Amino acid sequence: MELKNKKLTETEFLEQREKVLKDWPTGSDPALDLSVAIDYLKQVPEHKNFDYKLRQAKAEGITMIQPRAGVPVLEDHIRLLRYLEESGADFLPSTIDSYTRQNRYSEAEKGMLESQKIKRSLLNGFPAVNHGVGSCRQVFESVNLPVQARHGTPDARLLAEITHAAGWTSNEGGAISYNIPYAKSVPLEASLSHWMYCDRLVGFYEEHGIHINREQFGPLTGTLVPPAISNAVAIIEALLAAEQGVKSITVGYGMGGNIVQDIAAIQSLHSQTEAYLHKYGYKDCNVSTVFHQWMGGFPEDESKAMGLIAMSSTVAALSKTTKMITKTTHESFGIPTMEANGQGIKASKYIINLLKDQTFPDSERLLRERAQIENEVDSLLKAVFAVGNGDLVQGVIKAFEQGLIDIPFAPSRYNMGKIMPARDNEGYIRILEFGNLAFTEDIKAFHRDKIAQRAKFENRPISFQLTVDDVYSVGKGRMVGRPGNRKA
Amino acid sequence: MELKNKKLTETEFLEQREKVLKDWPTGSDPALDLSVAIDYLKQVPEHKNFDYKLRQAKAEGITMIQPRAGVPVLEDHIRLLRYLEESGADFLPSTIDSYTRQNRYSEAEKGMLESQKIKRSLLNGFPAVNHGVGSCRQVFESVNLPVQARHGTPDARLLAEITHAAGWTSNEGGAISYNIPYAKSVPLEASLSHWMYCDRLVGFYEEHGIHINREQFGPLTGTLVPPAISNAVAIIEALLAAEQGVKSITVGYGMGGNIVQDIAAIQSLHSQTEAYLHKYGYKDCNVSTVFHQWMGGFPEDESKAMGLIAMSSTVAALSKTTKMITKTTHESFGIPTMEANGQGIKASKYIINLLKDQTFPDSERLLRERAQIENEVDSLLKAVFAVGNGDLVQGVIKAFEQGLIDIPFAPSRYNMGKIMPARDNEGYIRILEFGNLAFTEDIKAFHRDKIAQRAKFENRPISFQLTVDDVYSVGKGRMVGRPGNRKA
Amino acid sequence: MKSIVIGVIGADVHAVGNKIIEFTLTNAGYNVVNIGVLSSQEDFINAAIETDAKLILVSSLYGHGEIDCRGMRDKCIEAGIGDVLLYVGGNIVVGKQDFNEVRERFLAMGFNRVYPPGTSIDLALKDIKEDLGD
Amino acid sequence: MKSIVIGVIGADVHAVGNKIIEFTLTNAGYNVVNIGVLSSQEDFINAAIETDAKLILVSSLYGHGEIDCRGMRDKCIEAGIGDVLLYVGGNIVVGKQDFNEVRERFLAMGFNRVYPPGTSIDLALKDIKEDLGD
Ligand code: B12
Ligand code: B12
Repeated sequence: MELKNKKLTETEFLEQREKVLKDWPTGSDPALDLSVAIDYLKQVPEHKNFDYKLRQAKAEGITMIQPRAGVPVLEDHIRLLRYLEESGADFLPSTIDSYTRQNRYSEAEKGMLESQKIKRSLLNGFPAVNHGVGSCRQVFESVNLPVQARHGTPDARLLAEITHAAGWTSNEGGAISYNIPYAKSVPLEASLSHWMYCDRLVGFYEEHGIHINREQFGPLTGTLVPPAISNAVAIIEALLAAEQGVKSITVGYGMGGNIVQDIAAIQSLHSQTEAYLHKYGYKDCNVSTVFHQWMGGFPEDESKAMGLIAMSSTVAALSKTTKMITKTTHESFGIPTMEANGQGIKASKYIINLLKDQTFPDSERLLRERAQIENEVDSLLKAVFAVGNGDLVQGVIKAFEQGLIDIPFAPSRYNMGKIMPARDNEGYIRILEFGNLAFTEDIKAFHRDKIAQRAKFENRPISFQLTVDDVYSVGKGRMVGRPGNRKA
Repeated sequence: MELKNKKLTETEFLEQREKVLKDWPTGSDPALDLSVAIDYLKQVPEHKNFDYKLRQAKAEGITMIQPRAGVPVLEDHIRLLRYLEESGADFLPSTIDSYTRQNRYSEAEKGMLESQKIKRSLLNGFPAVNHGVGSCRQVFESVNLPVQARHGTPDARLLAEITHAAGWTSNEGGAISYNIPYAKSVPLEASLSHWMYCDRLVGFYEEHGIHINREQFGPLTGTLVPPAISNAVAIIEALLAAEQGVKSITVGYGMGGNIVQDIAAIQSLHSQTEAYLHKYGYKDCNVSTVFHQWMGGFPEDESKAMGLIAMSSTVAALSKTTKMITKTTHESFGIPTMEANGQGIKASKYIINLLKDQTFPDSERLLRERAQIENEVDSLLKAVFAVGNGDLVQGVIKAFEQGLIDIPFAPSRYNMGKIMPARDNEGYIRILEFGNLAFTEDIKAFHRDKIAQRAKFENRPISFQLTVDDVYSVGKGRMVGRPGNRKA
Repeated sequence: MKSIVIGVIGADVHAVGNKIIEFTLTNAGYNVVNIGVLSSQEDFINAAIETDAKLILVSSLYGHGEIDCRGMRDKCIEAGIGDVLLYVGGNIVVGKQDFNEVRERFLAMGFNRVYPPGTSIDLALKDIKEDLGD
Repeated sequence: MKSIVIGVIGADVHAVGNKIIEFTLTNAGYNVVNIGVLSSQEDFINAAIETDAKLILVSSLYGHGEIDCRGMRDKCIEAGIGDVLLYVGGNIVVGKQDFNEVRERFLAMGFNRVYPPGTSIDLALKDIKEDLGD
């Protein structure tokens, strides 16, 4: 039967669930009995509930802060999260290791045990499935903030089951955003089905009076993603989640680097997500946005990295995004130490608080860019619905097949990979090569024109070299990758 | 005879000069013979000339970077400047110690000798007068960038003589900006006369084909100075300098913290300075602006301090100021180490370069604030010229006497000290208590209204407590000093 | 009302903290005698004698505090107020130094209390109350 | 044209550097055989055998490089290409470690050249030219 964008019935959900829990021994924990889990989640106090705290932030118009962090050994992970809490985080993460993300639980087990033994992290995150509900609860009970799993897992069903049952009231991911940038050969149909399950699980809890947040991974490949593409993906994932009964939805965006474009992107992300949800009949969702500090290659020098973190925070603060994900001065080297992570939080939060009472003024340029992004998003979404004959799930599968949506630099073979982005002369991310991207001719002409202006300014032909230079540029200290800066 | 704003004749200048050079033994160095000095300055290559490099920056529309730095011992000072050059500074400073600033050369001598002996800096800067032309040339010849004296000296005549003769092609200061915030009992008439001399010296060199830059000290007390007041002072000092034949003029501004207000302030500072110079007949001056990173109390935490530095740089970059003065993460403790200073430069320059191709868009709010500042500046300058019967020097003396211009938190007894600034609800610096400030009733009503909005929002009476809270606020992580944040 | 002499010593012109200290101590019920910035040891001592103050609160922000404060206790003794309390605070030395050493240096000079950078006056109020009695 | 096998090892999906390496080495005149992300040791070795490549350029960005690269030299020997050159680069271990130690660990595993984080492929081109001859 063809997969459709339709809420799983409770029977379908529970049947699938039985199988999911058998994937790894920790799935048979009695704490995963849904009524036990519901009882546990009912006792989560408001200040440790993601949805509650996001609503509060939105009401007060302030921006919350969350780092990324996860280490394999339980005690170390708890110590890490406590430290980040003290450093000023508003929400806590648990970044999951890469084996778990690929459901390679036995390799994760090996890495976890060896890390415990040699007292050096051999995994790049916290293997929550291997740890099981008990340990995850221990994490949750050791801190005073809401906890969320952050990963990049095409099939996160067991991970979602275990972490939600342990009191973690948010899960990051989505059928597209946790597949296309994070996998090579997982069909979209599979990740759509698996994330339908994850969303349905949250919908199930919602039906039982428990509010769990679902956050979408906005930055995708983190590398020169034109805002319309990531916003379109975000809106699609919001619609998919809403269909399964999710009520608390966070849509994400990774900083592009041009301040006007970034602020326009966050603003339209918020308003278009709400508008589309409304249009398709989901009228009672609580939508919030998350802004990711610069997600591409970082500069090596720690002072410069801190500069970039603070600059990102300035933009986020002015955009009035609900939440911001922070980076660290170790970004270009490897997983940060606890201390480096804390410093990133402190600098970021300082700036967010400082700029609390300020917004970015409306201007012609801002409004024009917002209209541009919204027009592009509409163009993409129209194509998706059209090719799916009105069904969003089929639309997504076919749109990616045909390259109507195309994500730059993605490893997945289910992504066409023909699009090439590049910056224009003011650093806005535009498109150099469209492949089959579902843009109207007008939109394409706009992009071509902008790229041509830059090429002319730089006195060189329009080619992939622009893209390559732009990939390196921020690491080297420029936004636009000018030819002269190549050897910086 | 009453001091007037009139170019000193060459005879007047040279007569005064004889006395100035007798102030301290280093004044009798033969290198201070004007023809010797001219020969030396003629050999300064373009890339080490302040004026040349500023013109270049303006032509390319980029922002240059300069730190503050100075230590008493010559070798250490040279090592320091070289390090800052390597760290990416575009211009080099030599911050002068506080005894020299008060012309207390024998105390400076004591501090210098003792610092040499115990190998620990007992002075807060480089005592250039005590070192003399020879050592100052050594400083200049040891680096590859233009060098400037930065101080806070009401009577900087000998200092200017020695440093210019040593190839330092810029001098910071002004009759108001280096008196009112830096002295308690130096009459304005004295500092006006002494800075007339400093400007005339530069004018003299200019007549001999040597371009020396004069930079005005914009931030004044660095503490909640309303932009119109500092801009008015900057314009006055530009006019005074131009009268004495200075052609390369840099006007300054210290970041206030509201981004829109800061950008409006830099933009109007530039355009109004040019307009006033033009209006009063000085048509061939090269005007540039300098933006000072946050000049008030800094946060203690070094990550937060770095955040503030990068945020300041973001604003500076978007404002397209010609130059920016950097701070360091040690700001709240004491004179920074070489390394801390280098880190401040790196983070700052990184952001400036990153945002090179971006500007802050024109918006209604920006244009309104610009118009507001310009209107206020006009109101102040009109009063100054009026009370001086058309003479700027007499106008300045009387305007300060009567409090028509009044600088908050200034130590000088020649400043009325009745004005009290405070932030409005969005963090713009406004005025709570005007004293005799020469603002029209319309302008005053605007400020009162803005402050009232804030007080209402905070549900407390309008009082000096607002000002006090705002003095602490940035150090504590807020822009507006809300009552709740007092114990942060 | 008990009198306290405040001021900023030496060639130091940092006036902001000084104005805030005046405001805070006045609010706390003291008779504040503010001799302002650029004040010499003699200025402080004369003011204390004139107003019968038992506490002199010296601020030094600009880094020359060490030079400026030397011999102040001796001068107090000479002037006949050898038992006056001397506090010092602000940014009293050049640069970021180990504060334990700095404190020792100033205690050795005869200061009764020595405060590290960033100690706002509110924090010192407790000590003042204790030392002056209520 | 000399062949070079490139790819990203293990469960690692960092695709950006890989695409840039392909672009750069192709521009430099090599026949680049790109096996992409999420590649196993076997994938690398098979590609090298098929295309007679004398150099395998392993990228590892995500931190598990140490686990993923173990035993690769032995597998090469087993497969009959024991003398193939093995380079590794990217962010090959978890966190910011002393790179001299890290290099030793990878040299001991049989890698010929080991690059620290931030070594862009342009910098390695010289080594490649030297090792493969012109
Ligand atoms: C963009 C990015 C992502 C994107 C990747 C999108 C995609 N599919 O490509 C997303 C967001 C999806 C992502 C995910 C993850 N990432 Co990531 N990511 C980055 C980031 C910011 C930039 C990488 C990049 O594209 N750089 C630009 C390219 C051009 O440079 P490059 O990749 O370094 O490659 C160049 C050189 O390294 C060199 N090179 C590479 N290989 C070789 C080999 C040889 C022999 C030589 C000579 C040279 C060489 O040449 C290349 C071209 O010049 C880096 C940090 C950084 N560098 O700033 C982290 C980073 C690599 N990621 C990291 C991690 C941990 C992850 C995640 C596990 C967890 C997470 N944080 O979400 C997941 C991993 C998922 C998985 N299974 O692999 C860590 C790795 C930690 C470590 N080694 O200790 C890093 C270092 C960030 C950090 N400090 O924590 N990431
Ligand atoms: C604003 C400022 C200026 C303004 C001052 C305007 C004015 N006339 O007041 C200007 C720009 C003119 C200036 C000039 C200079 N400054 Co300045 N300045 C500052 C800055 C940024 C803030 C000071 C301030 O107003 N803070 C807010 C008030 C409320 O706090 P406060 O002054 O610290 O006072 C509070 C506490 O310290 C405490 N306190 C103070 N005294 C005492 C005493 C006791 C007993 C107790 C218990 C508590 C206490 O209570 C006060 C109220 O809460 C500081 C660095 C910082 N703190 O971030 C540097 C700083 C004080 N300046 C410094 C220097 C070196 C100078 C200059 C020599 C050179 C220069 N950089 O240009 C000149 C000095 C001129 C002179 N002759 O004094 C250095 C001192 C270095 C050192 N000690 O090693 C500092 C620390 C900056 C730095 N890191 O280099 N400065």
